[in-house]
Amino acid sequence: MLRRTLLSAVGATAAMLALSGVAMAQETVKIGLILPMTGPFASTGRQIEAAAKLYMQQKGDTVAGKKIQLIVKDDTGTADVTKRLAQELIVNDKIAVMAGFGLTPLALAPAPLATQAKVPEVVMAAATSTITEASPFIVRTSFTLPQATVPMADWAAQNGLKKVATLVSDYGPGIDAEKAFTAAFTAKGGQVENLRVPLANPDFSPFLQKVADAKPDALFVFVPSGIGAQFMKQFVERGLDKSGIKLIGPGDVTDDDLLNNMGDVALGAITTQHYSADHDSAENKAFVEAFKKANNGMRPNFMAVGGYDGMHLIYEGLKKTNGEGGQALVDAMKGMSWTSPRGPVSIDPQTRDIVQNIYVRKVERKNGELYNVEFATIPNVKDPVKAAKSN
Amino acid sequence: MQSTTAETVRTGLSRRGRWGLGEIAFWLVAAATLFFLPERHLILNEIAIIGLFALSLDLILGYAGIVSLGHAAFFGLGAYVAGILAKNGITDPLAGLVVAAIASAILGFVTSFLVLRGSDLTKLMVTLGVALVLGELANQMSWLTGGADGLQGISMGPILGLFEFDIFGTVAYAYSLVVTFVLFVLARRIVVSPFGLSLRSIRDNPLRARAVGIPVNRRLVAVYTLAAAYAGVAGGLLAQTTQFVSLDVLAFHRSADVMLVLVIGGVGYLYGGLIGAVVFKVLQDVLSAWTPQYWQFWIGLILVLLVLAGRERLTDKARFAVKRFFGRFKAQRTDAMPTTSAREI
Amino acid sequence: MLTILFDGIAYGMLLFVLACGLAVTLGLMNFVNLAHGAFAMAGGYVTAVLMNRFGVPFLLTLPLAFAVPAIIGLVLERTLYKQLYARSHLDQVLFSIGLVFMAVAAVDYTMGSQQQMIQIPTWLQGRVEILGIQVGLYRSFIIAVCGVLVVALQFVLTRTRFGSRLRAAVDDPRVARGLGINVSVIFATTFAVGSGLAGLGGALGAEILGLDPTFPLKFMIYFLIVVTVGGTTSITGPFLGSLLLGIADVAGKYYVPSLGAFVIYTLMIVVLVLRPQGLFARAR
Amino acid sequence: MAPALETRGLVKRFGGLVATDDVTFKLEQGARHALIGPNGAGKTTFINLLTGVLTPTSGQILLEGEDITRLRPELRVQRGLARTFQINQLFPAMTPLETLGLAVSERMGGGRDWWRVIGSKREIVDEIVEIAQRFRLTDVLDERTSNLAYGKQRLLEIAVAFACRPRVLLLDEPAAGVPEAERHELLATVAALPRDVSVLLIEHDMDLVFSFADRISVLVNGALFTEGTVEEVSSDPRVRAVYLGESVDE
Repeated sequence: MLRRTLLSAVGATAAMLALSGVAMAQETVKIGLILPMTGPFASTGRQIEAAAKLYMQQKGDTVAGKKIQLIVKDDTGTADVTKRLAQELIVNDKIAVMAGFGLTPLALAPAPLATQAKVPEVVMAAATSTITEASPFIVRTSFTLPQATVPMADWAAQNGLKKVATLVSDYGPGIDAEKAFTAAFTAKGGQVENLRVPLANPDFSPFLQKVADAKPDALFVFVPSGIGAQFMKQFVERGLDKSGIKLIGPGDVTDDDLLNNMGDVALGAITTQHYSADHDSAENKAFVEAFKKANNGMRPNFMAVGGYDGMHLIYEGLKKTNGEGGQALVDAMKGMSWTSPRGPVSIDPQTRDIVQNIYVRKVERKNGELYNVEFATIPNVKDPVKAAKSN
Repeated sequence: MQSTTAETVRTGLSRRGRWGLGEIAFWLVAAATLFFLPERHLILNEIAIIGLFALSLDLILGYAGIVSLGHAAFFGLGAYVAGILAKNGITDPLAGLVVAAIASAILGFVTSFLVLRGSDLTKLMVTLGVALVLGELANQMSWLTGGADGLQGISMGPILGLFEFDIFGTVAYAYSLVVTFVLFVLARRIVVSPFGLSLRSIRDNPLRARAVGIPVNRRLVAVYTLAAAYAGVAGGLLAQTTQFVSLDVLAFHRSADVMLVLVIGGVGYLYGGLIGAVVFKVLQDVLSAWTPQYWQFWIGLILVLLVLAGRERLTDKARFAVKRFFGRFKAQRTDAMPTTSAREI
Repeated sequence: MLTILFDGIAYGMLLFVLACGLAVTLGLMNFVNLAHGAFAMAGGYVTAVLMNRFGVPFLLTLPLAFAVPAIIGLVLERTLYKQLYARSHLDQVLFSIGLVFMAVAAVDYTMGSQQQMIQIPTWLQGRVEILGIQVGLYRSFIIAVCGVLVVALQFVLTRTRFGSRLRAAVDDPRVARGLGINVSVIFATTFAVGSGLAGLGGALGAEILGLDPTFPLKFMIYFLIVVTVGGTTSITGPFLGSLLLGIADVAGKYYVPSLGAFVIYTLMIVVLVLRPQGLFARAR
Repeated sequence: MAPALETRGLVKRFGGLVATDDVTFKLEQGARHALIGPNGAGKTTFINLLTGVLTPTSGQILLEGEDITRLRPELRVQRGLARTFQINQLFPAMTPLETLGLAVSERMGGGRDWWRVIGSKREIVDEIVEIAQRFRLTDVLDERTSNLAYGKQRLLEIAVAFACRPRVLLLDEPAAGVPEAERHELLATVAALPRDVSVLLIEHDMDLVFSFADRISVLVNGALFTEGTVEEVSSDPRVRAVYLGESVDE
């Protein structure tokens, strides 16, 4: 037993040395990228990591004369691990910025650390509206669910849909989406019926049957992107598409990463979101092409673009501050605007949340592959929740 | 003759109660890390907490033979109780731990009656079910628990009104280590007591244990409740030192991980959980730094090899090594004093 | 109402196809194989790869979805599993969880972490109306396959020489050996068939449940629930158990959606507390 | 004085099968009483009823005049009814010392003691020493039970029951399976059990029965067939018929 103890002590020391060894070089700026790389949300982590690495590969690893080092950590999707990793990165590796954060609790857990240690936290994926309020050091480059949802409600109301059923996964973001949609849609005189599905739920049939019974004009759906495909299949299998129920929702269900494999069941789904791999711009074409090339043909999705823009924001911020982190970096990020693969975006100086175009898209077949094809644009959308608060 | 037998009996019965050199060394090393590994205090804090959690599983698995795949139920409840208390203004850490322990103990007591019957498999599934139901409850009661967003806004007061938690995790680690140590000493005391001996006898042979007059079910209820309280404290420590609670404190992988930790360290000698926690966490840290995506493969491989090599045999070997180590020490001592003992007789 | 019943039955049947291999290894060989889901995943991936990369029609992939996991199962049984028959349930649990971790990481490495999609043939898509209820074709297909499986398994186990030998081998391997039964061949065959059934279940279930590297972990709990609730002494036990759970789950979620997630777990706890051997097990 | 152990009209049915058929039986104080019967006569069921593993369908069990019919098994042990098992039921991972220590401390109510180390009580130590000597276990006290020779395990089996300081001791085939070389030691210890313990011996081995018992009851098909002194029973031709017919199998 003693031997085991000694062995493990030696192991710990070795690990420590390995980590602290690299911390010596002077002129490096370190970015801690904390992502779920294993577990059910691993694909989120992969997309963001791939995008971040692509960005560094394209723009080089030197900014303002300083070397940029990216440290990727796997938090397994567990919030207390995220927090510990963030703390270790801050304390031991002296990172200038932390970034990543695949899910809402994972983004919220290290928020107090960001405040305490004055380390900017760039949220590249998590989408609950309140996240940026948890610390003045949080900046977001993904989106907020209400931001993607409220335009959906507007579009639905304008296009003659009267009665909509909502079906969301029973957890934070799902409930957010449900609330945002319901509020916006009823405000425009629509009728809404709410359904919630447990997060771990392999079979949607009882819920879809309820929808079939209710006979709405459209079904608004939000489920985490991995489950979206099953949902679509079961939706079609039940014949709901043929009975004239439109499928609408924020873009998570028609995630670009999976869309092409979903097959014809996805055709015709109408979603609103900030990014489609099909977005028609030179920046996006270059991005998609480079991303696919670097990742064995994998198509970038909205997570990837969040990671790519997050890196851009960090790079540009560091350029402004000459490599300085902390409050100066956050201040530099505020109000910054640029043209992203998704279109024009900017960081709202008040809320530190992203302001971006939201596109209304329809799934169509294009050159043999399925894409979310954009057909309407709602420019410069702010997070409606925070916008409502400030008014 | 009479007195030598009596001596054998006395030493034989209290041997387990005595602290060995290796044990003292273990805790000295642990204490030394407080000063010598300052940049590792965060992971050490996690190790201490998982170690305590695994220790609590050892109490029921190693000493009473109850298998559980739902031990996270108690861990998670403790975490939420401590977190919710702190969020609502009761920020004293120790008070929080006590309440967390009591809450988990109550849950342990109530659910213990579910695991008295049935095969190992039944017990695995019932404990698992309890944890799943609790996890779902926590998700549904988001007004209290924060649901899937996690419980935010926990701010802890200083420990004993003196020590504020710092960003380096030093106070947190010291706090967790001290709590773990105190509870370890208590557990160690309990397992060498007549009560602890009766638990081991139940694990070995419940039929005979009954025939010796041991109220088997009552003892099992007692130890299950105790282990639940321990797990609750571990959960409370996690909530207080990370100042955040999310649904995954109740998740299945918590229960599975703690089982792995305990098994890696070895079941049934209390140190298994602690050693397992060190090995598991360091391995996970090193492996996941090396290959963030695929580190689970290696953990899996280690587990498979461990079982194939004969998990219990390895633990026995470790125990034997410890024994031999002490044996040598004791033998030296007795060798040194043969004249005195001869004269006494 | 009838539609809900139909959906419940289909869901239960799907659970059964996935879990019946486990019912065989656990119930008959008394081996807790948590890696069961990994074999199911293997079957699912066989089908997905064959269909998406090589354009093999869905139905033709099914025999391979059975065969490949069966062969993997056979190899693993001969090399690893057989050493663990005499060990405690805890050892078996740990060993097979280790295998699951390895399988998850290995599939992730080779196939990527994203969902795999398959396209079922058009004649299985859509719905028809039978006796006034809307019936999904694919679900009916699953029910049919499952029905055939139950009958076949029940027949093999109770009516054939192999079945009686298997039961003898399980009851007392020593005596069985004394009677000239080659116990290790019987166990290996049974294990391979169990794994193959899992693979078939994975292939059939991929359409409804989805398929990604975390499949074995995500659905492990469901398999175990089905088998423990149904009881492990027969094939009919898990069959009835999965029907019960499928119907209860679907009906529960339809009628009381707010409690939907609790139904299946609560049902399991209640059943196991009242009948630790499972609902449909004969007392041993 | 009330009999040490008494049953009145004891019946146990399993479905249609009557395993114990209206048994009224007395074990006198200090008796050396043997219960014999062919295989399947219901001896094991009878013992399980006495110790509380099974509950009787009807009838009463009295320990020193006190009704214990519905008492939980461990409480019967605490009132002084201990047993040994036909197949060893020991604690393989514990030492004989710990096993005896456990039994003695449980009897003294120490099992609820969470705090003290078991070896700290003088009276426990003294009693273990006494039992170890009585059952010739002193030289193996510190071995792992699973490593003991079979004869020693058998002795420990009786010693554990004895450590419960029973008023009534039920010995279920104590010599079963013990090799010839170790047999003598075992029989001698059994013969030397103190007279204030009443013993009910369940046995097939007639030599042991004749050398040990002063009364014999014969159980056939769950019912008491006959009862009497050793001479009466051994000369009873009906017993010989019933018994010899079966004993070939033994």
